[in-house]
Amino acid sequence: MKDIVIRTVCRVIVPFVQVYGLYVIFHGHLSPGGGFAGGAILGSSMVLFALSFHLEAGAQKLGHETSSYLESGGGIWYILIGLLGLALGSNFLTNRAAGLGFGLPGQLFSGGMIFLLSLGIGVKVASTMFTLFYNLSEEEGSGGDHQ
Amino acid sequence: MEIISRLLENYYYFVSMVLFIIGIHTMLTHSNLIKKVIGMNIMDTSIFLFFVSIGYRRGGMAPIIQPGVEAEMYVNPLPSALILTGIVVAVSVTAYALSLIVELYKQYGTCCANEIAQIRAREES
Amino acid sequence: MSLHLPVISIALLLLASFVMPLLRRGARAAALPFTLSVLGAVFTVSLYLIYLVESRGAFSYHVGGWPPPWGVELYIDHLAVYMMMVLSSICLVVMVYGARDLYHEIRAEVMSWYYTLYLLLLASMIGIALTNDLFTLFVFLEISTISACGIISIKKDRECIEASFKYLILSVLGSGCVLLGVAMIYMITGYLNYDFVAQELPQAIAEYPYNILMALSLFIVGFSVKSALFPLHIWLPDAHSSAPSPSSAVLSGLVIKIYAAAILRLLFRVFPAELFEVVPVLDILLFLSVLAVMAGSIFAMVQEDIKRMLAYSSIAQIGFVFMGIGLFGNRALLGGLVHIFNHALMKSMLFLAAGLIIYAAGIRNIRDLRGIGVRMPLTMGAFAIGAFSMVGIPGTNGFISKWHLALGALDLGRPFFVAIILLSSLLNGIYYLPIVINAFFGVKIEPRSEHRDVPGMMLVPVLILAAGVIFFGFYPGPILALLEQAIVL
Amino acid sequence: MAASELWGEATNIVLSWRPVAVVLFPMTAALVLAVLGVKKKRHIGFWAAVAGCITFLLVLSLLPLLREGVVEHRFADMMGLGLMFRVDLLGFIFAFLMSLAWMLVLVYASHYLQVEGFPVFYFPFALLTLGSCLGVVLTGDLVSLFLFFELMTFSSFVLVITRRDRPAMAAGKLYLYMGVAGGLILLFGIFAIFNAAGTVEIAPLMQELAGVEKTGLGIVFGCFFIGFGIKAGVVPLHFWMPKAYGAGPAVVNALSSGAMIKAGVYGILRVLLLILTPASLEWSELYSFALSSGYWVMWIGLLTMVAGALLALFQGHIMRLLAFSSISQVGYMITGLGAAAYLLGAEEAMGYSGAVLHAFNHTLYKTAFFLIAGIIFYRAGTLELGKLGGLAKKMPLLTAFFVLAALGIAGVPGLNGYISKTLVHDALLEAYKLYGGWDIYLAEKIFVAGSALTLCYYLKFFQKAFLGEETRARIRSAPWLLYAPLFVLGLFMLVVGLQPGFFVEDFVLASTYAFTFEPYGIEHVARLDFFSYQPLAAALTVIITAVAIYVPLYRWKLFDRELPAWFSVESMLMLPAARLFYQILCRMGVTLDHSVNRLYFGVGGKFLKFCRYVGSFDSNLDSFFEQSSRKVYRLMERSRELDDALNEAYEKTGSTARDFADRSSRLDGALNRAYESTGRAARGLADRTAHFDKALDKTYAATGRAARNLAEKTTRFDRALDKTYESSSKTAQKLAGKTLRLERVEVKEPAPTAAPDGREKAEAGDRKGRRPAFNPLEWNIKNINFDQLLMVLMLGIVIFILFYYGRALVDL
Repeated sequence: MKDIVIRTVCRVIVPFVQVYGLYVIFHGHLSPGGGFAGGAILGSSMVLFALSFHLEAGAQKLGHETSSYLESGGGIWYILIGLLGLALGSNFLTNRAAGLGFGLPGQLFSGGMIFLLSLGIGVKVASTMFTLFYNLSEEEGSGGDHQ
Repeated sequence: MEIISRLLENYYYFVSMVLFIIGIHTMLTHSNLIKKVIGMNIMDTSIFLFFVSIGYRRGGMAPIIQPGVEAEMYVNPLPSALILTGIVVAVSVTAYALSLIVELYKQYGTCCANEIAQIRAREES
Repeated sequence: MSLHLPVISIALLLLASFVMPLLRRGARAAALPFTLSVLGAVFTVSLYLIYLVESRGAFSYHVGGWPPPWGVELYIDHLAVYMMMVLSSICLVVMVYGARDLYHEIRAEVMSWYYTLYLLLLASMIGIALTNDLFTLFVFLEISTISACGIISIKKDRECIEASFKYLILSVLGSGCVLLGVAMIYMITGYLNYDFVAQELPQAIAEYPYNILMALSLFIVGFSVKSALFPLHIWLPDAHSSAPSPSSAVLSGLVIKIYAAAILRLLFRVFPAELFEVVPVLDILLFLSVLAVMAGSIFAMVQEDIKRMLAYSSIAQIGFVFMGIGLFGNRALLGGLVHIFNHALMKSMLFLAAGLIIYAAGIRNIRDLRGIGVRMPLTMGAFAIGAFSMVGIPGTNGFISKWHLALGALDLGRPFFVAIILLSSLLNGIYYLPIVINAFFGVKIEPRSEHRDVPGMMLVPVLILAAGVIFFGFYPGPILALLEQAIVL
Repeated sequence: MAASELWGEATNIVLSWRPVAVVLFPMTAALVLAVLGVKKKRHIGFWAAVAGCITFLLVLSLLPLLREGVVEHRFADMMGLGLMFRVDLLGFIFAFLMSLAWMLVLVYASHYLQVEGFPVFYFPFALLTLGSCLGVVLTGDLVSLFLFFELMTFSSFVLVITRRDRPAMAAGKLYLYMGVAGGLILLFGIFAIFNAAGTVEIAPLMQELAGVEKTGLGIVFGCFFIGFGIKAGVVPLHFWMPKAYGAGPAVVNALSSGAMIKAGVYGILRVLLLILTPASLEWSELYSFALSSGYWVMWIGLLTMVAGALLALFQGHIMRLLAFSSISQVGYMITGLGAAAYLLGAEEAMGYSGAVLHAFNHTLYKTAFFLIAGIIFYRAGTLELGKLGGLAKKMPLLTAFFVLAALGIAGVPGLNGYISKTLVHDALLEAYKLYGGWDIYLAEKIFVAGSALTLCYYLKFFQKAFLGEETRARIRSAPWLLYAPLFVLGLFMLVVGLQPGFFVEDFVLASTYAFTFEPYGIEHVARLDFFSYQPLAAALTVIITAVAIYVPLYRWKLFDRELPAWFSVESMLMLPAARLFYQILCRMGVTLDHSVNRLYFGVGGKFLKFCRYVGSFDSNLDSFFEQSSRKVYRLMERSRELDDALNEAYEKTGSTARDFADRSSRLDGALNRAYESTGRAARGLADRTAHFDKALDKTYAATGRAARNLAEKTTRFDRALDKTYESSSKTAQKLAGKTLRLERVEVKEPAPTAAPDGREKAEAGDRKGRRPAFNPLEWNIKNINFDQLLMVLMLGIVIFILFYYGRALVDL
């Protein structure tokens, strides 16, 4: 799209959208939202960027390889954190019972690992959305997406 | 009369069932594959709607712990949380189905199930 | 630590499946050994879990440390470890085969994705077997659906794409039904955990009879479309015949059966037993299974493509599993459940053998198989064993499951089903035996294409499975002992 | 008991590996030969013969163990139920005759098979079949028996198709399907027994079966009888035998006829006389069941005997003649067994020992016959009786053996057949003595007639092949080893015929310890004198009857007539039944699919018709609107005309009025001056009139415009309606066209062959008139649209059923 208005507006909007997405991810345990919603916002900001400028420009910002790395990395991150509970001598994905620190309710670091989990999910969802978008738009659906 | 009043009371169930049927009907009758996927989404959405409406409490608050608020005041968070997962699943299924459709379109040059069937029948005979 | 093993194995599989796409060109050679070692580890874990459950009984595992009504619970009982053992063993053997076979069926770039999907499929199936929670069941159901479709459509020809699209649409419809059923159950009881739901349901019957029935019927239809019970089997022949051979083996051997096991759990652990005295759910399943057994055999009789024939035969065989469920006697259930394992062994072996034939000789048509037994004696020998097992010749494991099913039917005073079982055996004989006969004794026809050598890495899994068919035909004792405890639901 | 001091007690169980070794050795040998023998074709025959001899010796080695008691070996957890070997004297007798036949045939085959071009598969599979046959007779429970029985079916199938030509393959397929079907029917019986009795051990189970009602028992017994009867060749189930024998070489047929059909007889014997016979001889409901089943079995045996003999009489091919002869001989054994069960408690030992001894004898001479036929084929190259002749001169030794065997089978005193036939005959006489009645009397006469017919067809054989003109076929010499087995067999025949006491008492009667026979009946048989007046007279009667039948048949050359093709059980009963079975199965699927298709197309057709209706309705409406609008238009036109006319008229009136006014104003001007006020008033009036006139004018114009507007609107509405209908009719037409096209596309596709996909609709073309085209490949509904419909249908049905029953749930 070569419309100058759209480009300018997007250039302004995208950072705010991304910050909002990160906010939603980080505040998943404090307010409505969380990893998936925030990740979706984050991912759609990138999609918006790619749409308004150029597909290649978008790919330059976040390469396919990087994107799929992030995608796998998000999943691995999640499971590793889950295993952390085991390592601490409790059950899989255990949070409070494993003795992780909890802050005051309402503060950012008040949910133990939930914050980290949301981050992993957010990264995964965002990169998945981005990958999907590219797969479909470049007509190279590898069909290998998953939650 | 009683039925109607009950229906009105539980209109969200009713609506979600109607949506469900619309979704299935779309999946069923449309030959266009993309419309099938749309129908699938409508169907899924109806179920999500149903699920979420189960947990809704009239005048309830978002289930975030705040000091001084009774537990009854909150909306049941579980269905919403579950449905979030459901949405993720639905999204990925949709994406997957779309990528398959793209592939099919590349192979057959059409998105119409009937035409694909005809092309195949012609090829095989 | 050992109590964490079930969840560790799922986590391990998921972890491995996420690691796979990270492997770049240099490390790609490591993908196969890595996958195999993970599968081997899970198989070992499943054997250990059998020992554990045998020695200390069923136990449950609370993910996240939350007790049941709030948290996700895994329930590891005899049925679960049995299913886990079946799944992991067959997956391991099939993967050994697939390591070589896949390279000629799919492109090398997507191989790592194949591993991802394969591991994900196994993880989700184990999840279905272990979970004690309706919603987790749904999530794993969807993951398994997508990854099962994925290992079909990864081979990018039009049949595969079309078949997997069809499979996807139908099974999404099925899981939609399941989800709606879950929603209804949740609406009535307010719980998702099996045990709590089972506690609540008997009281709820009087209040919400129709909702429960609705949920029940949604479950039945949803699961039976996924496990290809007779009138809903339409997706199966396309999907299983066009997929790459290892995928076919796993799909036909395991995937359709895990749903049968899931609905078995739902029917007997969640829904109150008095429901079945009033509502003929089991009779419906029984009726459908009889239709499945007959129709599958009849349809298989007229196929020309060997994999398609095997796929139709799967429809008949899943009928046996459901017959076991529908008869609902101890012994019949035992027969149905042991058929899960037996059929997994023999059908995956048959699919692999068919894949081997396609690989080596490029033949798919049954008529062209004449004289192939002389060229590939071991493969066709294994195929012959599988065929005998399908017919139910004593000494093969197919006989064991038919024996128990038939006796179960007689226990309940329903000799009609014995007749059906035997009739289907005869029909199996009619379409399996000519293949074997023609392969070994038929007049040879000149091979059209170049004959490739059969690599040992592909032959060995087939032979292992064939040996398993014979071994468990003679010594079904351990499996039966395990299952006898499993059916005390 | 006569021989109780010779053999161990039935209760004394000896544990030994030896029966397992007996069964496993030939199988292992078969495996070794199969692996090693592919390369060294020459020696495979020799080693196979060696393996056969060793097996025979192994079987003989069971004898000392049997002197102590019953030999047993159990594998406890094999196959979930346990595998059990159990050898009693009866099993030993059958094992002995089988291994004997095998040994001789293998020795023979090692030299014979060069005429057949040494089929590699023969030797390993012959040994495998030997192992499974021995397994059948040496096992102690029904499941193991079934295991070996099925194994025997499969391995002997390979023997049947040794020649691998078209008739052999066809016969083999028939044999295999019959075998599998029989096996499954047998399995049903085993299921039923296990369900009722809780065990599958071969032991008297009648007491455990007491709860089963009589029809149930009848079904169980029927299952066993059919299952074993197929192998044994009992008459309505015999038809695979002539085909298989006609297509196989002599060495295979000798095995099948000499030994394998005995496995079937053995099974019937065990089931009839052991499992389904009460352990004690008290009169009871069960007792009467055994009696009545024995009665029917006896009649089936007689039918088999006579039908086999009659059919053998009209065969022109040696192998087929011998096949029918085997069927006929099985009839003797079955008759004997039936009589034994029928005479339960009294003289059953007579029938029993007759049957067992006859099985043994039949092995001796039928093996000999097939080996003789093999030598004939070896030397003369043909087996058609019409092409043979005068062999007696060329091969005197062979002729001598043939005469020996023929006399044996015909029951001439002094040879073995006489003994067993006398026993069976006596059993029938005893039955007549005990029960009386015309049917038993008739049975005895039929028995005599059957024996006479046996003699007849061997006379025919002899005359055609050995006497008469010499054959033109080339005669080549045969190695002496081909004759060696015949010596052994002839020796056995003579010994049994001349020293019946040894075999009858020490083996056959001794083997009754496994059964619930009364001692005095056994004593009675033991004391029987075979060379007294009565049996000799009976034998003479048989011979005289035979001559009486043979001479006229020979005179009128009736032997050369072949029986018409339709005159056989196969074409009259079995083929239609099989076809019916297949048709029912396939038709079921076709009907289902067709009905679905018809639904699909029916809905389409209905929809098409509906669209047509809508279209015609639409066009009617169209024309109606068109006409009405035209009328309205005309009406409007008219009104406009009227309006115009009126306008004109008013205009005219107006102008006249103005004229008048002018004039009057002029007059007024003139008058004005005179009458100013009058004039002004007059002008005012005139003005008013003009006003009024204009107003009128305006009104009329407005009315006209409004009318025109209305008309225009109507036209527009009309046109819009028109368009709507047109578009709707176009859509309808398109829909109809689509449906049609769909239909046409499907119809256009050629129906037959090739892949199944997207094809189901092709049948739409056939759906009228003719019966549905029988192409089962088309039975796969493949429309992606259609699948979900099925799913929803299913959901609906399930919901409906559940809700229907759910009403009861509310009351719960």
